[in-house]
Amino acid sequence: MKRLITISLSIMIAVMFLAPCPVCAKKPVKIGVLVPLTGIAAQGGLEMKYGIEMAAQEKGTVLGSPIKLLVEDTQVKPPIAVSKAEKLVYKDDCKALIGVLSSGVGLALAKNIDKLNVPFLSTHVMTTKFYGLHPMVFRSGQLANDQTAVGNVKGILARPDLKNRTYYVLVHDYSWGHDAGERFIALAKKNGIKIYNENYDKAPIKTKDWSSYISKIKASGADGVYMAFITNVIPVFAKQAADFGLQGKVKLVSAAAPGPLELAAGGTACHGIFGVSDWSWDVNNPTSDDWEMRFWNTYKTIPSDAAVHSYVGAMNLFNAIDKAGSTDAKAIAAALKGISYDGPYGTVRISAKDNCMRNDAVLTETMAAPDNPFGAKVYMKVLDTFPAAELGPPEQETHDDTKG
Amino acid sequence: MMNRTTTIPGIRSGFHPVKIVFIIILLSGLAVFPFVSGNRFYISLITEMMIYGLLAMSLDVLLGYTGLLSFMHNAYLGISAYAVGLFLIHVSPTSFWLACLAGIAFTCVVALPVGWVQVRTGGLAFALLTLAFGMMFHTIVWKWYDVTGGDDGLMGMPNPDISLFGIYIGNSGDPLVIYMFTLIIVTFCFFLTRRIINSPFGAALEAIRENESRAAFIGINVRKYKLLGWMMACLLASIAGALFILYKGYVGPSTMSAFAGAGVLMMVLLGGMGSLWGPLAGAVFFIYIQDYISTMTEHWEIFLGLVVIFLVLFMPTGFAGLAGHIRRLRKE
Amino acid sequence: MKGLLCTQNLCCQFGGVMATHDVCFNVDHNGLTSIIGPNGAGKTTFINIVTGKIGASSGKVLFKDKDITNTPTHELVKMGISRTFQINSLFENLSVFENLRIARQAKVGGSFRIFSLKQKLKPVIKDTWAMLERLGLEKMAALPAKNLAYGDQRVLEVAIAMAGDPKILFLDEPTAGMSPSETHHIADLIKDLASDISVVLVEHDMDMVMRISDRITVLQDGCIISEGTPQEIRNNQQVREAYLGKAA
Amino acid sequence: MSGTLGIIVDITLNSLVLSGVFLIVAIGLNITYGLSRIMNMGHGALYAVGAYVGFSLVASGLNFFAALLIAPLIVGVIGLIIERTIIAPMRKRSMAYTLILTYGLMFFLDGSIKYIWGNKPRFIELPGFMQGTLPILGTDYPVFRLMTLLLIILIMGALMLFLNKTKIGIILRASSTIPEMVSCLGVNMSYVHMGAFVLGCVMAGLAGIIAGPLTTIDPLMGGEMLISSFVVIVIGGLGSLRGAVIAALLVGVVQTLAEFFITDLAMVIVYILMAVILAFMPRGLLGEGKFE
Repeated sequence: MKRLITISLSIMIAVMFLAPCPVCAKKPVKIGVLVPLTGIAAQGGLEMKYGIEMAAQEKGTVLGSPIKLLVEDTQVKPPIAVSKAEKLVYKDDCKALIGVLSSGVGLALAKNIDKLNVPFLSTHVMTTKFYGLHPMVFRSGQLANDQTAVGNVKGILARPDLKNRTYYVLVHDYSWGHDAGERFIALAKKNGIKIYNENYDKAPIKTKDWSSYISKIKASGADGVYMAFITNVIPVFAKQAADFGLQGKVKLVSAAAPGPLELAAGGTACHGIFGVSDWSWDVNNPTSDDWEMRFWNTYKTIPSDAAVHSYVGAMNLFNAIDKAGSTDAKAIAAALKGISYDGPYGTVRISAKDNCMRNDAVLTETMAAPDNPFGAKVYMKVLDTFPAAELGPPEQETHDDTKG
Repeated sequence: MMNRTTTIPGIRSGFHPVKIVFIIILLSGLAVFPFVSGNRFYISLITEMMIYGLLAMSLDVLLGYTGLLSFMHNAYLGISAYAVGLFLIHVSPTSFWLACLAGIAFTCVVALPVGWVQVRTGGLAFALLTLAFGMMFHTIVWKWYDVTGGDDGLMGMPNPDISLFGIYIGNSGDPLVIYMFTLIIVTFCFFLTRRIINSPFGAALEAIRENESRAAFIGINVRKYKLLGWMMACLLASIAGALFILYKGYVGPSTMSAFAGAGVLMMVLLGGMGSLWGPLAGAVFFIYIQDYISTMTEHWEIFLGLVVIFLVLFMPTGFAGLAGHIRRLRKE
Repeated sequence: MKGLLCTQNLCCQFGGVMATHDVCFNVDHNGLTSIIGPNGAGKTTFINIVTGKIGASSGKVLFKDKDITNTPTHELVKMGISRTFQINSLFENLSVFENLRIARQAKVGGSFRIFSLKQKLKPVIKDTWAMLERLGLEKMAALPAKNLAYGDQRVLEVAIAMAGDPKILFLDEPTAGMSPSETHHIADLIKDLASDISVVLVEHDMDMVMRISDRITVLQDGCIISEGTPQEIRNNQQVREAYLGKAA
Repeated sequence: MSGTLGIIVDITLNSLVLSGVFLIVAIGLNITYGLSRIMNMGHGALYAVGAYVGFSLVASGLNFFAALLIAPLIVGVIGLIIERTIIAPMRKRSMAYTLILTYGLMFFLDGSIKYIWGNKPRFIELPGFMQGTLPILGTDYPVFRLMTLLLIILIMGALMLFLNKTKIGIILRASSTIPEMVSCLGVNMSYVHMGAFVLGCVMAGLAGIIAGPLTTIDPLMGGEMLISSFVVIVIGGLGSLRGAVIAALLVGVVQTLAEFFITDLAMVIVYILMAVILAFMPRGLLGEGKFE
């Protein structure tokens, strides 16, 4: 009996080795999609994948051929993302890479972009190091940390109940968290907003129990918290803060927009979180409302900013390939410079000078949702909008490859 | 009559003729492969398999030959990779050999005191102590943001040129050069380790594996030899570390994590303990499966778990064991 | 001149139990000394202390007038103190030949040589073959130790202890679980060993002990109750009581 | 908002709660190791399964305390299935292989949790009286955390009674020291091992539903808790219950204080502590293989 098993096993292994040679159908244009499907940011990654898939479906064809998306799981780990990118470009011959959540992964890919030699359009990388980092590296998605900091500081100054509070800064311990924390502190000090801890606290990403950080906040006497967490940790922190009775006393301002699905899970504890974001489904203009319904009907998930960024980013990429007229990397990169797309949150223009997008943003506060087709209990109410000019850093020509 | 003075029953001196032919075919095939296929994905995949094969082999020196289970042997790969990277970034971006030497030397300097503490324990306490030290290194690397780049890993490592005795061989950024370099180094390490395992020193290690207390009672200083075995395994791991950062141009805390450590352990066990080529085969299989399954489906963890459970239950001694099994089949 | 090895009021305590109670024991350069006593008399504990397996609570162990209490085991073996175990403790998966060869190599030295093949250690291999022939095990040289018959394993156990050319050899119940013919074979082997080195035998097989030992020491509850030649011990009242209880 | 007294109360209560959580998770791991000699790497995943099953029960309208009883039983049944299918044949094999087998089991369980319950964090609806906070000496502390502390103390007491007083408990403890002797007394060892493994899984499930709401219920909770419970049982001494209690307190207090004062290097301190203790006491504080 045992011998039978080992022989059948070796046949099984042999089959596995031979199986993966792909059969090439009519020549589609292959685009590599790198999103985290496992690990801490799995939910954000899934929504990004939906956004890109929706864009590909609606765009239909590029240069007359169908679009073929090849999705890979980065697990928010830079080494894995790099080897997956190599697989997509070398083995599957993808013409461009899109997606990526987390600055660490984005920077690791940017370092290897010369070897890969394909354009890389990031939709959820907020590090300011991306400005003019590399001629092949672009950003069209979530606001960068400096734009978010400007938005948040403007939002705080505009709201009397937020203005004269002392803020305790708490970030996730990786490059995006550090960048977001430093940007906010610098800008806040310039505008006279009181900061309790200028060398901000850095919490490990895998922190589950926030009680010791909350005790520190209670001990500090700060009545505001500026938090830079990965989207699905925001409601968790809010819930635990509420458990400790902080909800009424301390105002939470978030450097990233909390995911709607996670907010729904958090319930009433997640009310009262301020934050600037590109979009929320409370934005009501015809394109936005129409897009929300299309997204809801196809994926039955509450439309989130992660999905809409990726949708707009993908549209920019597909339009750029059409504009370039060929799948050559240099041509697509040239076409991407200065391209813009009118999406659910206004025109999103990729600056020709520093390859990063400029778009309007909204200041939001989470509260109980009115009745809505998505069944969401909590939603991000739009309080204010900031035009791109106010937010975006001035565009200078900075093609400096060796930076960061 | 057998020549009494030199033959040891049960051990043939040198390789069995069939094995020699097999090795020659394998090596020449690997050497020719990059020029034939030219597909850079498979070149980098095989380079990664060879590097992790070397790491798995170094763990087998500990587990298969000295009987010491180390949970996070990849920590020493990581330390060496960080040392080489930091040397190239900060000290001198052009001297290739000096950087590798610095990496290996630094890792051995770190591994010695850790080893001295480790060998005071044995069995499961030893394994869990390796977990403690491994997690300590992982956390230090993760928290030391301004030196190691924290969670984003080491960025901006230049690619020096490799030149041997004045002859320029190639730039270490070019995957082909690194592939050949790795092939040569891993083959050299394989035969060197095989030689050491068959030496009197290797025999002393095996005695410790078989029966530690009896080994002490025949005059072997068990702690000293365990420490030497540990240092040898860490040396090989540091060589793999230097190759790793040259191949990938990047190293991060996730390379030194507990899960990656257990992955290396799986390579050794699936490949078959106590035979040097077993872990190499285990590494090839494990990396292929991890890469292949994770592209197939979003829920790759379920299938990876099932494959591991299936293999541990039905292939107890790994590939090496399977080979032995087939040999016995042919004999019957 | 004091003997090769002697202990001065050696004691060892496990929690409350006084396993060995200031034992003064003396062994000279060759000859067979036996230690007998009822179960739990502290015979094995005594050997464990002398051979460094467990630490002594107090008292001293002198070897060639040098204090060796609590020195690590491998140094003791290098000095020439070697022992066997009550329960077989062999290198199971290694071949019989390798069991002896590694013991010989550990004694002769050369374990430090990393690059030369173990086949190259000619003297070690020659001695190993010689020992195998002396013990009649050369036919089973390639067999892994665990596949040997129990009796042969006991012989191998003694052989490994012998491989280090010890000056003094402690045998912990070598004939345990053996058939009469095998016991006879082992008894002759031990007698032959005792001619050139000093052997300390811990044994329950009374007639074998009486037949081959030069001196006998009787232990009870951790202390020596009498010492002497086999004849003195045979008709010693205290020994008979210790063994057969008061009624004798 | 809260004076120094309040901070001290906060820190002490936080460290007690953290120690309690570590204890209840580590005890399960110690039971599976101590009584059935299996180092179960899947223990963290079973802890997560317990939390998720508890969440689903409460979400489907069941009272929290009822879920508190049922969820561990469900995890126990899962443990039984696992033991019968893959753990039992591994009895004769060396420890390294069972480690890798349970490592594969961890991957499988984590993957299935993600498949069944999805990625997003979940929160258990606590009964009304547990949701508010209780003002104690100048700081208000969540009622639920105090309840958790109480529950953990109760559970530990019940476990001690079970192991020391009941007949099964004594058999379990005896078989951890000399298995051969116990089987000679006519006790079927495979049942004992099975029982021990299932008991370990029940404890994991119980820990999940109690500690889950404290931290967060998401697919990654298992992995993090596994490494912390390894640290606890190693410091306390493999297989020793009393050692685990002391170690859980030690690690809980050290980690909370470190997180409060030197936030960034907190975890480095914990691992250095473990390495130092293991270096000088290789068997941990109370580890002699005996199970008491």
